[in-house]
Amino acid sequence: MSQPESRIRILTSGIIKENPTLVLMIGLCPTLATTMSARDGLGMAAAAGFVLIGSNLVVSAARRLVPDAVRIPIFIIIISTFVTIIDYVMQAYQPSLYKVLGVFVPLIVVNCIILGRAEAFAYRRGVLDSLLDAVGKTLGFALVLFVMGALRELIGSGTFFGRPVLPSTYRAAPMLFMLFPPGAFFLIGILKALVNKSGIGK
Amino acid sequence: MDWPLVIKSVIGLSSLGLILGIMLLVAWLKLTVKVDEREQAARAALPGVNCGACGYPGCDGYAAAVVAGKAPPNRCAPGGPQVAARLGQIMGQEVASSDPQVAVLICRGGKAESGQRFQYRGATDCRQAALLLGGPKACIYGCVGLGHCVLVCPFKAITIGDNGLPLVDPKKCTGCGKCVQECPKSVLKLIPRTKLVFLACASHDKGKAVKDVCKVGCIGCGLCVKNCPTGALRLEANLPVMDFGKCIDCGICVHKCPTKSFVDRASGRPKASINPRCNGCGECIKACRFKAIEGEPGQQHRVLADKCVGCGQCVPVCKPRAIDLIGALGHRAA
Amino acid sequence: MKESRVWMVASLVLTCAVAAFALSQVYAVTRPKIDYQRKVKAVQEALAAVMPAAASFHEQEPGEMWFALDAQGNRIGTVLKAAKQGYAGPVPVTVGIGLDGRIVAVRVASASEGLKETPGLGLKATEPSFLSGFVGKTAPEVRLTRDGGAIDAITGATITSRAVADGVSEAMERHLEEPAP
Amino acid sequence: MNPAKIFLGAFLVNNILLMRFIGLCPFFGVSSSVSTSVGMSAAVLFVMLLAAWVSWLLYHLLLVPFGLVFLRTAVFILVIAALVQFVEMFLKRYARALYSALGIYLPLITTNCAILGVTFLNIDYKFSLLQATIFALGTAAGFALAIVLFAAIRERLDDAPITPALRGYPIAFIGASLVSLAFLGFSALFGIN
Repeated sequence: MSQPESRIRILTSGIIKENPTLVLMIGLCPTLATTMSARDGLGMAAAAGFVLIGSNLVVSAARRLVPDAVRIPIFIIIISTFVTIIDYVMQAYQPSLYKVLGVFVPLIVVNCIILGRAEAFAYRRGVLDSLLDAVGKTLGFALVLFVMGALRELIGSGTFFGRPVLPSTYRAAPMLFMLFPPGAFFLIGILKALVNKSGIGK
Repeated sequence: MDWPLVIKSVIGLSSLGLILGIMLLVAWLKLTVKVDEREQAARAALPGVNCGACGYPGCDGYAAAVVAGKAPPNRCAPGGPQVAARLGQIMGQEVASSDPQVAVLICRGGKAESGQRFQYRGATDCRQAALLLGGPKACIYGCVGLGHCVLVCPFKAITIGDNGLPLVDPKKCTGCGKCVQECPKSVLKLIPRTKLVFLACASHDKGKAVKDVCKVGCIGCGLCVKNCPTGALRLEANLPVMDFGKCIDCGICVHKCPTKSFVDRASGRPKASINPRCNGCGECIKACRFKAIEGEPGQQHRVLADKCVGCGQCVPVCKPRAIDLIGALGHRAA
Repeated sequence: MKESRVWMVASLVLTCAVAAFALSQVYAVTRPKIDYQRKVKAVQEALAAVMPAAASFHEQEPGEMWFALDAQGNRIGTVLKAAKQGYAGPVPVTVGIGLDGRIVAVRVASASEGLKETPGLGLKATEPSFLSGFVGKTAPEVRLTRDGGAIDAITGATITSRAVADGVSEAMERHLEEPAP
Repeated sequence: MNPAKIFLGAFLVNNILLMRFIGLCPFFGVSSSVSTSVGMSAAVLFVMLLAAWVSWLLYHLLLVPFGLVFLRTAVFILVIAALVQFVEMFLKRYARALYSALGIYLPLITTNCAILGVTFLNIDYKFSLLQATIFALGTAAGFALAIVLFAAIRERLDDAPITPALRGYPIAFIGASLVSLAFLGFSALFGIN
């Protein structure tokens, strides 16, 4: 193992250096699909974050008990439990957000970040480290989702968190391209190019 | 507490878990096929997410590729740097036993030294260019310089210098060998990291044929072979081949080579100096190939700093051990 | 112990049990709220079906009458519910009436919502071909043609058609009793 | 919803990769060469059909009658993982040739969002078993079309002179954006949304 990173570095690395979406390039499905607006993006990040933090904690806490041969199914069960919890809690208390995120909330269970971090990090590290890693990755994930959501909402409908920002002349005929799938692909391509240019994650 | 619901739910999922557990147990017992333990170690290091982001079919595929040396250790996306480090360690252990490697360019014919046979306008990729009559470069053995190695290097360790030749940054290069594999001209080679001196020319032509196409090409004169104190060099198809085991990096060949085809990666070479213990026996004068020592027999000898290349051949022959090498060795981009 | 075969299967079953227990609790807690929301959504959809232009509905009489409001909140019509005895059971009707007193649209509860009329006959009352006959009509015209009104009944299902027409006219009468805003 | 509309809807209009964004992880990983993409698509088709049937039966015959609908996520992903493991073992022993062609992609599929996505959509759209099968076929075909089409583009991108910052993923994303733009046109074509 590389020299044990200090605790703060585990947390901060998740945000920029090892940003799950733009640097490690995983967890793309929700990033593109649920970022029609900043609110939805953050909602998705919160849901995924809850599952990631929860599963990282449980996996790390139980890592000595889990036999190696069946560790993947056990991780899957733990993760799907947290996913179902957020799924039903959101259906009950945040129906409007749930309607927007739709099938992507249960799809968090196959989100590569969560299973990946559980296996690569939580299963091998202590509880506190895993928590920090999860929080770091969630913040990183939330950052990208917020940026994507805000940009797409701003360009696609001229509003920010629902409140109009751009002049109404623009809002009358905004660039709807951004709200459609091609816009999402295009935007994340640009963001990745910026990340490459800036040399993060070298 | 809605007991019937709880019981139904617990029984339902647990029975599924049981069936799955038994199935996995059967699979685990029946399928323990012996796999090269390095691949098992690599596979254990991988997160097992099988997300395919590395471009290989799942973690097993990627582990096999890494162990077979076909894949660099840092392509696992979910695992991030931790897994890359661990894979590097696993692979590194293999390589470390044979000394960590670094890639170097065995060609010094840049734009200044070697011309072009024709104007090449096409995809800026060495492989494409190499297909066209061996590439636009005057010397068909030499590096085309269109940066395919830059593209494939997973660690971004190679950049094209202003002389049109790739520069390998030893700090970033992990010796994964991707560039060596991909270079159509095979003018990139892996040498042990600690090796300082190597021949930077791949041309099998002789004398005039080389001179016509490149100012710094090796003409196969064999001077280096004659001057090598440890006999580490031998001529094969007009090119001196170096036996890394014997070579002591003294650097004599670098200075003896008439066409400067050797590269000395040391940024600085020490200088010999003779202290008063010298009894003037003159052995060092005979040993020195560069006539950098002068002095009367029986008198204390002196080293001519400008001539001395710091090869250190005089040190062992001096019985009173009166000669020291002063100054440090250093590395610079090959 | 960690690698023993028994524990391999046992750990899986144990995790499933714990997960199942946790999920059943979460489900028990959140189910009432979800059912409530589903009901509210169903009602909203029914109302919207007869008053597409409305942005929201203000419940005047619970389960009986709603005021249809546009985005700015001012009233654009009313929606009423009524049910008359049909051939095989009650025929629940939802009527959307504009401010001008004319019918905007009529909707009859579908079979899945408990309508018991005979399929192929009475059930045809739920189809737009029959219901569109009500659109634009005022209170006096809401009678079957044979009863002196302007609604042509479904051949072979006069009882159901009359039930629908009566339901609509009852709703319109109640609408007239209400003081106009 | 008649069968043709379901198939075209899944195949072109709401292409699972380019319009619904489901299953993107392997999409960018495996699509570097056409041959791997074809292998992957065959494996996806094979498993997606099986998963659709198994999940539909499980849901309607076990979960709904017993009122355990909330176990949907856990059961589906476990069943798919077990299914893939079982299929891999079965192929390894009885159909060596088939295994070498698509077997290696099987582990890749357990965590593929597309498979799980189809099982959930079959339930959310309240499809019958036949409709679910058609939807799975359409989606698998859409997956294959998108990934093979994209692999061809990416192979050409490898040798094109691209500015360093855009090389690799960014140009792949922008390429995907253009392909997805083309797919956007289909929705008007068939009038399905």
